[in-house]
Amino acid sequence: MKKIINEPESFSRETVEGILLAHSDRLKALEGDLQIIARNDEVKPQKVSVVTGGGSGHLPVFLGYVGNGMLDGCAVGNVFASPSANKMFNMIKGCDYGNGVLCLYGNYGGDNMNFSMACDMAEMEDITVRQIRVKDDVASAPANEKDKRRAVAGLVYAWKIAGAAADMMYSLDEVCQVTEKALNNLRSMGVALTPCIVPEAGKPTFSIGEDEMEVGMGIHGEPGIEVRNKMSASETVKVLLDKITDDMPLEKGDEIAVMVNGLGGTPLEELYICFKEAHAYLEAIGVKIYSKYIGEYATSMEMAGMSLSVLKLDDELKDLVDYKASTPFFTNINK
Amino acid sequence: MKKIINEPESFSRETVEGILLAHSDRLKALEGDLQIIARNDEVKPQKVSVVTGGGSGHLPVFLGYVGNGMLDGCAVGNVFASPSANKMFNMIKGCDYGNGVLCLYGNYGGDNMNFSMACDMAEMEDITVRQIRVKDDVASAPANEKDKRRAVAGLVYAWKIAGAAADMMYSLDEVCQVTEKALNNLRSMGVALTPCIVPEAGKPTFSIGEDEMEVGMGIHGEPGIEVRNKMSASETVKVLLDKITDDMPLEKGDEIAVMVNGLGGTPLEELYICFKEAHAYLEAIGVKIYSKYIGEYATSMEMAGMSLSVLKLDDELKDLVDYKASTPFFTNINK
Amino acid sequence: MDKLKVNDMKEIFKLISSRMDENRDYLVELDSKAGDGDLGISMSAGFRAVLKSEAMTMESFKRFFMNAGMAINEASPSSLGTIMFMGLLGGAKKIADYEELGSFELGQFFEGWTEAIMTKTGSKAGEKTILDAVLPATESLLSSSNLKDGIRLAYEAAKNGMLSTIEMKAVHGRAAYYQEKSIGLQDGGATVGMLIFQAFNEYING
Amino acid sequence: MDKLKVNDMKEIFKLISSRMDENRDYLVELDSKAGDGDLGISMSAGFRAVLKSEAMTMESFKRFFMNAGMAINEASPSSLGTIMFMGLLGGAKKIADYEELGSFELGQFFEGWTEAIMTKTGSKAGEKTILDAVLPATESLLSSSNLKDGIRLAYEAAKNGMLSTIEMKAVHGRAAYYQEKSIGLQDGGATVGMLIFQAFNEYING
Ligand SMILES: Nc1ncnc2c1ncn2[C@@H]1O[C@H](COP(=O)(O)OP(=O)(O)O)[C@@H](O)[C@H]1O
Ligand SMILES: Nc1ncnc2c1ncn2[C@@H]1O[C@H](COP(=O)(O)OP(=O)(O)O)[C@@H](O)[C@H]1O
Ligand SMILES: [Mg+2]
Ligand SMILES: [Mg+2]
Ligand SMILES: [Mg+2]
Ligand SMILES: [Mg+2]
Repeated sequence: MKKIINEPESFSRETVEGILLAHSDRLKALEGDLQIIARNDEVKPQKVSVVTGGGSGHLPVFLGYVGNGMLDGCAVGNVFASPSANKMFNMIKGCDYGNGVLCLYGNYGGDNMNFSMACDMAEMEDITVRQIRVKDDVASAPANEKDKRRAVAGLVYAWKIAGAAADMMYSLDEVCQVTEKALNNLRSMGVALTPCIVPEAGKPTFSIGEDEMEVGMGIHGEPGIEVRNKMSASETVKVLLDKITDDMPLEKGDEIAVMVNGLGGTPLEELYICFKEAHAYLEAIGVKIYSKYIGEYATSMEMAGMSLSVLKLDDELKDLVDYKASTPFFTNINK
Repeated sequence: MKKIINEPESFSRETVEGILLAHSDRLKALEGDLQIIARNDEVKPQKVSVVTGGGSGHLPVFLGYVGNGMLDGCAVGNVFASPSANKMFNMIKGCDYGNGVLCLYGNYGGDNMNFSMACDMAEMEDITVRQIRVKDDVASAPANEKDKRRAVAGLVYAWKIAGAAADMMYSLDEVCQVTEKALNNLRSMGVALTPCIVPEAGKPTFSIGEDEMEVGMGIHGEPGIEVRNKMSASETVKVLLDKITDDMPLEKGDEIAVMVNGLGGTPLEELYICFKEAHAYLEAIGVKIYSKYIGEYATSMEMAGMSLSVLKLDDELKDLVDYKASTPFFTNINK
Repeated sequence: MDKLKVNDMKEIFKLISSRMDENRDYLVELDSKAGDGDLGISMSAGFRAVLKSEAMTMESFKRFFMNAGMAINEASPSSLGTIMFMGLLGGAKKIADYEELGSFELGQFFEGWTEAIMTKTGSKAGEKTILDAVLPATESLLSSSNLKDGIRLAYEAAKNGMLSTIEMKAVHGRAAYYQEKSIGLQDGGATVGMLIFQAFNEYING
Repeated sequence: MDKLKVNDMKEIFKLISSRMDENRDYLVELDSKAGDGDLGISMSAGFRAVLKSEAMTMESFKRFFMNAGMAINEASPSSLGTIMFMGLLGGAKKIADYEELGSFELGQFFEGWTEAIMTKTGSKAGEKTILDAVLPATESLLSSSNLKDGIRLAYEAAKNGMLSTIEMKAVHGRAAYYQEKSIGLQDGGATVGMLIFQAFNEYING
């Protein structure tokens, strides 16, 4: 196991400790609980709160998006594991500014169950909560079972839109509405080239052949659509965008935000080569790239691989994508 | 070779193509030459120009630091290979605003030779040029042969300081002076856990045993100080900071900027664990972290590993570190 | 033994915890085949957490089960750790004011247990989950006239239910991604269900 | 053949290019042991680039060498590709207005070649570089009375110089990082130097 860590069991805790030492001006642990992270900067009064939660091992997802114009709080689980309902409940309670809390998280079994318990607990304390689950991964279920789809890097766009809307003083209903609209226009898909290692496991829990690529693999190594022989950047991008546009047709003149996301072990150079291919693909069908993110936005530790996300934009979504956001891990100020 | 690329020979070119497609508002290729990158935004008139050059495969180094408050131009070589003297000369010529050009680059054989030829060529055309070589890697030569040391991630601090000074309208002499001062106060060292693969080679040109760590290895796989059994994050940070502070003693009350840099394949989580360890080490000797960068700032494609850089600060250097910089790959605006 | 008091339930949870420890690696193996392989770890940690929690000092079934559920979920917020929380909370509500449980009352508890899970997660019998062990066991408890027989039959039913998952196709959780490939594998969660009734049976009949 | 004209030099560069192609893998191997293994690739590409460059249309030694140097450096901006550029430029300056080269004049050319490199990079004899092949060869040329003998002796000297690098410790370039470990390995750059004189010798002595 080629990792620079201390005790595997303390991986998540020490990660959060490091983050809080580095960014105490922007982030804090609620009541000293390292699994409950909230903004430590000034929050607009009367703002709707947007929160999330999920397992560790995906930085900057999840807690890296807590900050101005994005998320208000995050419950942090162990590697690839949901935080408990109780942690989520305490996080929701701590991030409630009195104008409603949107729990915006990825569609994973454990997270779903815990958030639904946590929301029950919050409602019992008269906190107005809503839940929206992100299901952007087209590879994880066919179109007629859309509700089973998992979340991947599209989470970042969900938070960008909801976070901007909340900061623009949308009401809870309005934040939910525009977030649902964005999710309807959001699709992602990825490929994995190498597995990753959960520190406590000490070795990969799945393997990918030396000349193979897992098309559609989930960020925890969930099986994808198919195992294929290694493809070039141009073929890979075509496979992903074919599948994405099959599911969500794009027309000449459409404007989109596109993310080329590295899963952790893929050099930035390769992501730009993939962006070049995506640009060519989209140009050929007359679709305009209005905004792009190229880099590591949602990872699986050292997994090599890449995912593409496409968000189809209208004027409202353009404004929300453009709206300035700044967290210690993310900003669109220099983009 | 687990890479998402097209033809290995076109790796560098396609990377730059992708970068220019993505960031044409900020970057341009001079006279359409993809090996000569310059700023495409507005540059303060009368400003000194700060430029660099080097091989591909280290993103965001080198061209990722071209932008506001950092570099004015960059000559781009092939993977791990210097650009030619002629490319550098054309880059210098294109980035000369008439107030002098500082060539600020890493101390590597090929780059040194080509920049010295390029500066000869520039002087023949009456361009005022200076050369400063960054030699921050304490592992690459003993203290009595400081001049032989190579550059690693400390390059980023060199550019940050020189770029800020130039943007604050320092004269060429003054930019050189403060840059030399910063370099005297700058030290780095790293460890590598896995090799990386030059696309054209197709397989690693060196190997690191499964339970081993290369202490002090260079970013092209140059041998380091020693091969050691895998160490914990806490031991690793201690080895690096012991060596750095041996070479540049730090005293109680000193204030520093510190960079925890991932070499490409190391998860961000691990970098934060290392930051936590560095914080504890420095706190114990009474040294204050004034500024920190934690992330991938100088990489060797998919190499797993981490480097630490320490820049000892005085008031002037603090101002220059704080000065706002913004490139498509780097900003300190949200830090 | 005709009726279970809260203190009996605490003893039974100790036995369940031992079962989970003993079967830790086996559950990991089952969960690895069509999941992430954490089931043994999370169940072992979850029930150990109950034994160290405030639950063990509670004097009513309601508070015992609520605190036990919270402890399992805190220690193991994985799917099954959370489902246990849901189930224990649901069961606790059903028998909130009972002081002792016979076969029928224990059946009511597991009725509340399974209903809560089905309502909250949308799962039902035949979907290769822990329900396939616990639902038939619940039937046995409800239709038996005494605790000893009820538990014996419930344990039998849970075992058969567990085995019946082998031929089922997974619909929920990570296993669902494996679709047809999940057929032929015994569900880890259903195995946990069986182990729970094994512990009950050992305490009462054994 | 007594004197070399520019056209002879073009033919010799064709032979050098063939030598580099033939020894591509060998040079890669030498450079791999204490370097990055690109030497064969860069020298082969560098001299091929000369053959396709404007150099081949030039009519003076000065312009031929200048353009050849630029072409090598553009195609192969590695250390030795750049050193070749320095050397060719330095040599060109020395014999700028010569129309033909005998042994002594060719010696002067290589004198300019080695001086430029030594001045610009701070290297000298005995440091396990290409200089250790080219410096003794230059001596042979300067002290010979005719081209045939001069080249034959220069080739011998270059070969011996190349072999002498085996026992040297590297001071420059990547090989320097290997310190003591570089002793026992023949320097790739010195091997390139030998191959250049091998090509001269083939052209002149057949
Ligand atoms: N919706 C559901 N209803 C009932 N049981 C479920 C449901 N989803 C999953 N399970 C059970 O949970 C078990 C897996 O638990 P666990 O390993 O904790 O999941 P994960 O590691 O994916 O979070 C499965 O074997 C199954 O019996
Ligand atoms: N300063 C120098 N002076 C003369 N020759 C040198 C010098 N530095 C390196 N060399 C020669 O260059 C050769 C390596 O060239 P090359 O493979 O192109 O280097 P790199 O790949 O490191 O850029 C060495 O074998 C040595 O002969
Ligand atoms: Mg599991
Ligand atoms: Mg799990
Ligand atoms: Mg070399
Ligand atoms: Mg080289």
